[in-house]
Amino acid sequence: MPINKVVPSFREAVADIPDGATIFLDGFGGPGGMPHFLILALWEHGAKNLTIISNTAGIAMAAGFGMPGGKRYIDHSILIESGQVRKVIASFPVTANPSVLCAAERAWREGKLEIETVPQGTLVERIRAGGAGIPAFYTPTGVGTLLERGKEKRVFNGREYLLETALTADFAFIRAWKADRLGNLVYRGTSRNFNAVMATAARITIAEVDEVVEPGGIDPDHVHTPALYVKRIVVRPPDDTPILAETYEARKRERGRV
Amino acid sequence: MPINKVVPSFREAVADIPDGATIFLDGFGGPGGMPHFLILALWEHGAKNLTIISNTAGIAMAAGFGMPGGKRYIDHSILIESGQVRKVIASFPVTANPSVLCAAERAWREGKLEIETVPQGTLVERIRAGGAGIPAFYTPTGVGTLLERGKEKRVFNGREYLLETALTADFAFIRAWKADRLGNLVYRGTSRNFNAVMATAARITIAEVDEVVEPGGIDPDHVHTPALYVKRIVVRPPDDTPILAETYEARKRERGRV
Amino acid sequence: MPTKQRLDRDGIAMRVAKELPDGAVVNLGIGIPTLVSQYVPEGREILYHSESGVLGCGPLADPGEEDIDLINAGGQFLKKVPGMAFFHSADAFAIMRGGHIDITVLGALQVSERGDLANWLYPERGIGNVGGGMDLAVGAKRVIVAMEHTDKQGRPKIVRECTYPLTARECVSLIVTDLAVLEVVKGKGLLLREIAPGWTPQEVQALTGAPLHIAPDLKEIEL
Amino acid sequence: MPTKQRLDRDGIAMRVAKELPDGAVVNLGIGIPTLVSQYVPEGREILYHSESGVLGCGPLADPGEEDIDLINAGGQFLKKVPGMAFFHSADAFAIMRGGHIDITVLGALQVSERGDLANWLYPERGIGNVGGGMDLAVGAKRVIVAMEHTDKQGRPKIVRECTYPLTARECVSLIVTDLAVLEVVKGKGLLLREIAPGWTPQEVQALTGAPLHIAPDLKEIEL
Repeated sequence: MPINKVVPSFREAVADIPDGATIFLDGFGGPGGMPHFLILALWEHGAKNLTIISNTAGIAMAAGFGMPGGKRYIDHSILIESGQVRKVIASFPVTANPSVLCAAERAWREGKLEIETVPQGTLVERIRAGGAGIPAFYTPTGVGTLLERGKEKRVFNGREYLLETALTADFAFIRAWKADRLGNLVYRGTSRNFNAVMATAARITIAEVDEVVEPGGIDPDHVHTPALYVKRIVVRPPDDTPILAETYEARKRERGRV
Repeated sequence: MPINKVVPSFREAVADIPDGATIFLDGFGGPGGMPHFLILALWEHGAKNLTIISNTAGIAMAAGFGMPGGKRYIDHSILIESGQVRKVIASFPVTANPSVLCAAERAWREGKLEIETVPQGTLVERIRAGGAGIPAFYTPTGVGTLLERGKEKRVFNGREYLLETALTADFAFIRAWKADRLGNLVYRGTSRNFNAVMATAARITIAEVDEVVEPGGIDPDHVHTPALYVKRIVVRPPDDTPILAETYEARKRERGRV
Repeated sequence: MPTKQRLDRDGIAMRVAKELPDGAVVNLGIGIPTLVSQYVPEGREILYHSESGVLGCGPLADPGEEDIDLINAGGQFLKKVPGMAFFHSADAFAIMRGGHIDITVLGALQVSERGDLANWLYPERGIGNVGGGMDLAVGAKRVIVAMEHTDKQGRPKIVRECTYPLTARECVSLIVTDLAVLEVVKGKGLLLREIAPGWTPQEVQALTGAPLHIAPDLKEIEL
Repeated sequence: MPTKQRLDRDGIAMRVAKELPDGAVVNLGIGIPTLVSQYVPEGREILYHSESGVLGCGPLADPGEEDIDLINAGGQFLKKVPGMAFFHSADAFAIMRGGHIDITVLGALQVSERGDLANWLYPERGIGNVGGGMDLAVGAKRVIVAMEHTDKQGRPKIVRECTYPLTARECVSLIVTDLAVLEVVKGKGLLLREIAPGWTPQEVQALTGAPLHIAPDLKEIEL
């Protein structure tokens, strides 16, 4: 049977996510790499007690990071607001401006959310290690700082390093540009960032894409994520109304969900 | 001043390689990824006491690996034959057929060459670590085999792993398809293999390419090796006569070099 | 009773081909394993991975069409087919070590009753090509060995303890030979599941260096 | 004697720009560092790296031309320029941690006389964005700090020991402020090399929390 990983709806793509799942989620910050429709589907699905591993804890919605004039998109803040998230592992958990609180900082202040702060390079390397079968590695990053607490320190060639362990997840929510039905992915520009790494380290990687092309429609020299890493593909609708922050606010009121 | 890394000749590209240097050299096996002209230039340059780190110890010339009918190209065997190499670190040090001896196996049997055999995945991961500032990592590969000798063993989540350390080199000889003057590189097909990794872990990376294009001539989404890794670029001549095995044999006789 | 026969190399490959489910990610080693792909039934789509840095390998290139930038791990030339993806070697091995290969089919010098695999070094040569075999053996979700049941001198290649240097310990789950299909059962040993036409379990046991448990539903190998 | 003046943010950036040699690989942090690129003299070609996964960043995009798939680490939109390269975050940070950035320019809350850098956490907030600063601080060949000499309350930001949580130890080699250019000399402390117009070393010392050595060739800052 021809391989065809395209799933007809975002709802179906996330239907089997259980309470307590760990989820990789890109979003370097701005909307380019953010799997908005998957996030919205997970909000509607309602799975609870989630652990989210992401570069940020959802700051774009609060701070407008990387968003061109006017439009505001949802991000993982909506999962935190709805109380679905137990813990976030992130590099940028809060906004740059202490007076602008994102949902994560609010929940953290109220004791409702655990946040683990990890240097960005260490975070992404731990994810790469998770995908590459490397259980642990040493890094110079963080030595002599608060973040070395509880970590093994070791000297190689006269320099100190910390031992860091691999991160994996049950699901990865990926935002890509094009896919073929086999699962090969290409990203656009700086939206590749965490997406291409997270795709390698989850049990089930779900890609939200702009377009599905025929096999051969992506030059094999240009593939960023080889097909084997991707289990499900869902195509974004051309209309982005559902993921606009205003739509979310309206729906939230409608459903009485906070 | 506009950055321009193109060097006019292979001779100049290798002129500063000192005796005792460590050199990364691709060649997954066949001629596609092999920097033939750089190898030939190093043979003519004559630097001695070299350490070569490569997937093979030079088996294509002896065994014809990955070569289409008729043509035979040189490989790093010529540096071993000429006695320039002290040590090879490789994954495939010998040919598949014990009765076909490559230069490395001959030299090793005569006690003239040290060979360190490393599993292929560990070899390339050690090189990646060298380029990525990771001094050491743990891997399951090699546990319970001869190759675990002398290596630290450690258990993570109930499974045993070996500690492996990073590899770096003084020079990397890279074979790419296209470059721009800034040093951005693209490879073709399976010839990317070790090249794209070795390019990241040497003090001086020298790329042997088919073509130099203007900046912008390579789509930024398609770059395989970003410019910062490349120090020198040399263009292969359209005529491959100099790198044919027969030409080398003739030159060798001419110069009385073995 | 049918005539006693040993499967030939293609026969072994045919039997292994039945183990590859639709949609699987598969890496085929050099030798008999390479033959497997041509016996996968039409219409079953498999994603073949090669250490040379490619996923989605198709058939071998036709003579005259060889491209030096499109080879498999054995140095054979591949046809360019739609849906391929190329990557560098660190990524190629991250795929293997990271557990993303569903099945690998490897040749062997010896396999032990616990599934230890030896396939890289002839001690008498003193040096060998470790290649990517160790990474495959520890990384693939399922390791199938495809080999002759006995070596050129007629000695068993399936043994209690490997005497050749190991590639990895306790990694093999299925052994397909010219005489039998054997499952390695964790903590129990070897289970004889299928047998070549005309052979008895006793005859196969005599050519095997480790004790065999006979499956209650022992069958003749069908190709 | 010239009127006493402090450099403004652009002035600090202008002075830092002189530190970037032709052909250098440079990563500019958020804040004053971001301003540096516009003051690099015409004709000097620099390869700018950003943690967002791009090398060869050019100027910011014009209004109306913003592309959400082309941002820098601060979330600003970049113009597409010839010779760029995109890569994923593991590669972006391998570049940093691997020692491939020649110079990084970072802002700071405090810098110690040994070059310890604190720039990520206000303890009173209790939580902060560590981001890529630690990777840059340990990985770049040369770390330049660009900041105001004193904080909003007028307290020295250059100190004997940082009281803010550290980003990395002994990593800073040059500090450019609105008052001075200071070199961190290994094992010796801070060397005052340049001073803002109209200021005396004693006045700068009074606003600095660590003892200054005065360079024999102390100069006025030139932009």
